[in-house]
Amino acid sequence: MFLDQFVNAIGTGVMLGSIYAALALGLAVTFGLLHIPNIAHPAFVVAGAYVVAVGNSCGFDPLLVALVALVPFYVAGLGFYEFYARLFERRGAADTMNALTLFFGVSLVVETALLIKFGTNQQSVSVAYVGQSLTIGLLSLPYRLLVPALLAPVMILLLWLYLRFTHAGIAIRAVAHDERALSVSGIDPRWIKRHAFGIAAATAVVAGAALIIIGPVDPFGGRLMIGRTFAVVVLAGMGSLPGTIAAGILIGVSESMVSAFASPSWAPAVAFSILLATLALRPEGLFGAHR
Amino acid sequence: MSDPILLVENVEKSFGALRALGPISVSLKAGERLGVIGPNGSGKTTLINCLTGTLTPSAGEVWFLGRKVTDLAPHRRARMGLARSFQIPKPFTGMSVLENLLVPLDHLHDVADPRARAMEVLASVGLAGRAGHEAGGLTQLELRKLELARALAGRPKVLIADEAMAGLSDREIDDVLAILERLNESGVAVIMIEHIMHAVMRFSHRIICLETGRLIADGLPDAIANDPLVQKVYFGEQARH
Amino acid sequence: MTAKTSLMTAAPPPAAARAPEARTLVFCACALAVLALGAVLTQTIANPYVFFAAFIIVQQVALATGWNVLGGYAGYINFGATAFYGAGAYTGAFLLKAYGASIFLCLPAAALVGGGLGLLMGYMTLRVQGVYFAIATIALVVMMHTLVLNIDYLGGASGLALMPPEPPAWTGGQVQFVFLVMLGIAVLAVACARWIEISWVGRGFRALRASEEAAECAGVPTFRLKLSACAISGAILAMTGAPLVFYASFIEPETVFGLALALNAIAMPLIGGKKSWPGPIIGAVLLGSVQQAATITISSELNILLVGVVLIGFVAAAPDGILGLVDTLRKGRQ
Amino acid sequence: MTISRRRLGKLAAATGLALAAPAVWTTGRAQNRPIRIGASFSMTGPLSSTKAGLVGLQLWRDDVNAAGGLLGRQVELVTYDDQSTVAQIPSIYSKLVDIDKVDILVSPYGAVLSAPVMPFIKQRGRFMAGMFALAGNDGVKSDRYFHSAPWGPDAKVNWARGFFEVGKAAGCKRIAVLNADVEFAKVSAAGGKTAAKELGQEVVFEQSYPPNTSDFSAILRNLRGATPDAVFVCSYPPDSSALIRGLSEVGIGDSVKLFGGAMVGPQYAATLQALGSSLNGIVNFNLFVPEPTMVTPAVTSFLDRYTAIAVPEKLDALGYYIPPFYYVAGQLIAAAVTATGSTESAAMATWLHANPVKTLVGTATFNELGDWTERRVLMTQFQGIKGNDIEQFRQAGRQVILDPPALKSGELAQPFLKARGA
Repeated sequence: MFLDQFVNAIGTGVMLGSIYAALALGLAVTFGLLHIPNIAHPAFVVAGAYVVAVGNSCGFDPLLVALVALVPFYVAGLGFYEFYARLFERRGAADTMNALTLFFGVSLVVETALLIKFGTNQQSVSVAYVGQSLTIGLLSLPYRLLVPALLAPVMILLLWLYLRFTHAGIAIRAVAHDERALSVSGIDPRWIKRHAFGIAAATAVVAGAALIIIGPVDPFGGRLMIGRTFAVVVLAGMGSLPGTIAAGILIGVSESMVSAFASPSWAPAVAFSILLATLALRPEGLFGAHR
Repeated sequence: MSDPILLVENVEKSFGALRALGPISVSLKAGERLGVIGPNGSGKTTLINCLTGTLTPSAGEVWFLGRKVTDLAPHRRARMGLARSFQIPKPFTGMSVLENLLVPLDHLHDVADPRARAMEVLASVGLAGRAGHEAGGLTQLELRKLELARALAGRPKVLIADEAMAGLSDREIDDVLAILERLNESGVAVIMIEHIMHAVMRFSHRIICLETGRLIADGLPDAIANDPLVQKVYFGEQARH
Repeated sequence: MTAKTSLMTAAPPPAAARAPEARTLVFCACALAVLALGAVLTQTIANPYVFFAAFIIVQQVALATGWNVLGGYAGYINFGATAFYGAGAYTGAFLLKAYGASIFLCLPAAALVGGGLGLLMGYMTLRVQGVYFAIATIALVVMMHTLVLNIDYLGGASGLALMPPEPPAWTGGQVQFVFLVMLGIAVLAVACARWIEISWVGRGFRALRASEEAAECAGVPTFRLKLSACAISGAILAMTGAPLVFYASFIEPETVFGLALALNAIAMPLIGGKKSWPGPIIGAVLLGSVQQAATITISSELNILLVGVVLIGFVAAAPDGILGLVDTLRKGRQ
Repeated sequence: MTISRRRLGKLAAATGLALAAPAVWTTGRAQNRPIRIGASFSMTGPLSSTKAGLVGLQLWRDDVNAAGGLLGRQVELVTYDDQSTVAQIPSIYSKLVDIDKVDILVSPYGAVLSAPVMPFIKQRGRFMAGMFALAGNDGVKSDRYFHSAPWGPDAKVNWARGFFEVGKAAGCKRIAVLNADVEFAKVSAAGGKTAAKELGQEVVFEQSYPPNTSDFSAILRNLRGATPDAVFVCSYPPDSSALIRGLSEVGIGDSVKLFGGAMVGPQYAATLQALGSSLNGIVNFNLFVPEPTMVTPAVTSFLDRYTAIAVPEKLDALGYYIPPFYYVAGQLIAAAVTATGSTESAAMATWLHANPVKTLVGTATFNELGDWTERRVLMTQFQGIKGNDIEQFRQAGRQVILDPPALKSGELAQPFLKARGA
């Protein structure tokens, strides 16, 4: 009994954690690399989930829809960054407070727009594998969690390879390190940042697919995720992509352990306690460099 | 002469695996004019930050007025009489020039009439006419002067002037140098970090030169100017630019 | 409301400034006049709705002002105003349930709890960049919410219905009494904000907002100053929450930790102007009445959308709010 | 300012006269002025899905007005958005009473939002129709408060008693209780435990969990270890879905014969549609289902008209749960006003305490606390659901009524695993 519970708590925790990492990935780029505190990212994820739901209601597989929607989300991200940059970066150093307020307003607009378009009903997708589990000995892994959980490592690996081995990717990391270095080498940092922001926005639709495969989504579902996604990014260490998945899993496993062996009532506080503890004790995160 | 008022003993500062400063030992006597030179990245700013308390040294000790201040917060050192100006002026925008000077005076209890004192300092640097002006709207020279005035408002014992003349014309440099000289004559020790060689040579009693975080020379201006090591790392590089 | 004094309170040029003491006298007189007016109204207006509605608006003024001490003066955005408000509200509810305590006991207790919570938050997060503080405040709301859900004595998710003690007879009724108390809190909050603004404390805040490093090197104890901003703001927000249970005879976590309050706490100072004390008041009164009008004339979803758009609009076009706009216009004309 | 403009607008709409002083109108000839019904709705915020109720109330108003109004006067609704928050409620109800001078009040949705109004109506002696507030009057005990929902007397303990009655008949002895940390679920769970004990059943497992929990595998595994015969679930829409999904994934064990009871969610079209066939076998409460024992031409016509409005407005497409009971609230008011010939609170209350009222969903009689004297909460079992088509839920035989006996329309399919078609 105990062993069964323990093994499955770990299994569920790892899957949930991997999904948290997928949700936080866009933020790891915008906040971790570009230092833009985009608290609207979870709202983008919910918007992505809605797009996937609409595509699914026309009979397409959620992942396929997400793949196709990558492009419009990337473009929307470009546009949004342009708006942001015109507002703030031209004025010199972006005032964090104003930027946060802007993103707060944007998430409100996105949520309400969804509400007006789709009503308060929850949206969901229907896929064949929901409701079934993969059983390995004691361990039983619901496909509902397993499929989205497999997305995160794939996304993170792809992005990591991109950042490491392509010119644009290396430029993004250079911007993260020092913006001036880049303008010296003749690349427009603004173009690179816009591009990175577009990528971050594009991850939102894949994360949205993950979110809606797990369960129904409503317009305000993103709000619950803000703290958790930031917890993942901060715990990982700013901009560390492999750290993102480790941090996600750490949080996921902690939550599911608390659920299984303490009380589920306290589970929501787990991510936030980890976040606060990280900020107080090790603000550079687990895998981040001392800054 | 007298005991040093500011003393740096075997101070080191590392960022991760990178050692940016030291170990280094420097001392400053009351009323002295000390020039600090060295190429970019030689550790000058790190040294200043360790003096003011913005950075805590990884090892070593800092003494000020006979007190160990290694772990003391910057504002406490400032109140003890350690003032600095910034390389890139950092005016308190959103308030008047006068108010900029009131900020340090707010935290000193031995100033009877802060406004009078502030006006007096402003007059001494030639900014009296700008007292009511928004600090953000000043010219480059005025910003430099404000920077100095703010540092001087609380009658410091030591002033650290971090490239107070960068980007100024020759006439403006003379202007700033005059202020610093008058100040020094009133008994304030001055540490001048400067790239403008003729200014620092003219002003300083003594000059130290840093290179990759280490002290490579310490002596009279003439001696420093002719020091082959200094010429190699510093003037050589300057010449190439 | 009390916005009789000039809008140009921040950084007056010394030549143009009237003696600060005289201005303070005028302010105190106005504050007392507002309180007296409130007391007179409770005696002369029979319709209780006026006080039900006025309570909400005055509460918003206190909320906006409390938020602005940290958000406007110190420049630290707090998404978790409701965590402090809720802490205060539940402190009030706890004392009322446990000891039948009077509201006058609940207020200082709530202030203490809110101030302590602010100190704790500040101590944990203010050493790192401001954005972490903002994120941590989101976390704080969830933690407070979870905490309340798990405390059975406070009713958990079911909420807590409590009958407040009889109000003093001269006030004319519970709602009139609670309104007066809230008016007192708002006046106190505004007075506190104004004192901060015109004193060395406000100067220190403005200095550290312009450059934390320079402020520190000019002798400003920046960390301690930020901590006290957290504590003062937390105390005001918590005090604003304390009368809720006396007003509604009921309290439940979804309301006190809900989005609406947190949203308004940010929007009001932003709209009015964050830099000086009349800003939050203007924002609170304006947003309060616009929202009231909007709920009647347009659909409620559009109403929220409107707040979002207004937020974006102000951040984009007038980051210093209406007062900032007025100042710019004035300067332009000069 | 906004108030007078609002009145003006209403007047213009009602009479076609754009220029008339509001004061003249409020104090004008009482006989011709409309009867005003005041209510607050959660148009925004977490409870906004309940706003479908407004359509129910509007349909009632239209029907009454089409039939010549009440006492020869037209009926007019005055509603505000409470944003799902308690903080707005006192001011809204004071506004309805003191400014809008409404004649009759309808409560906000649910016990939480109603709680702040209760002392108010008691103090002012106002009549109020209660909307879905489980045991909403048990604290204040107003004699002028009437539930439109048929929770029955002593609702905290008994409203879901049907679940345990069905369980007793099926031989369930060991009960597990699962609840979300929200008001309705918490109260229901506490009541369920009491009801189970009264029926000689043993509570062998209980667990609460935070709202919006998306993964129930740990909870279900712990639950399975307790080998219950029946699982009484008090959940809210998001977690109802997650839980039912978890049921398929983790399994529940062979011991369980009965699962469900107080799950909010599988009453709404969106949730039903999303869950589809995975609902099969679950026994859960409802207040109306289109079974032959309940359907009348009146209710069919109501639902048809509701659907025509709701679907384009993106409200709940079925409308079985909330909208009919807003219509019922209107019917209670209409009956009392017509019978007493007045809109006077005391008279209306006295009459309603003494007389049964025929409503859309059956005949209502009230006890001294305004509860329906007879519990008429349905326990239904989902049977034969295929795929995710919403239209099948409009058919009889999909949600079979097991309890109360008077409305019973089918038999419990068991054991649970077989009923699920697994």
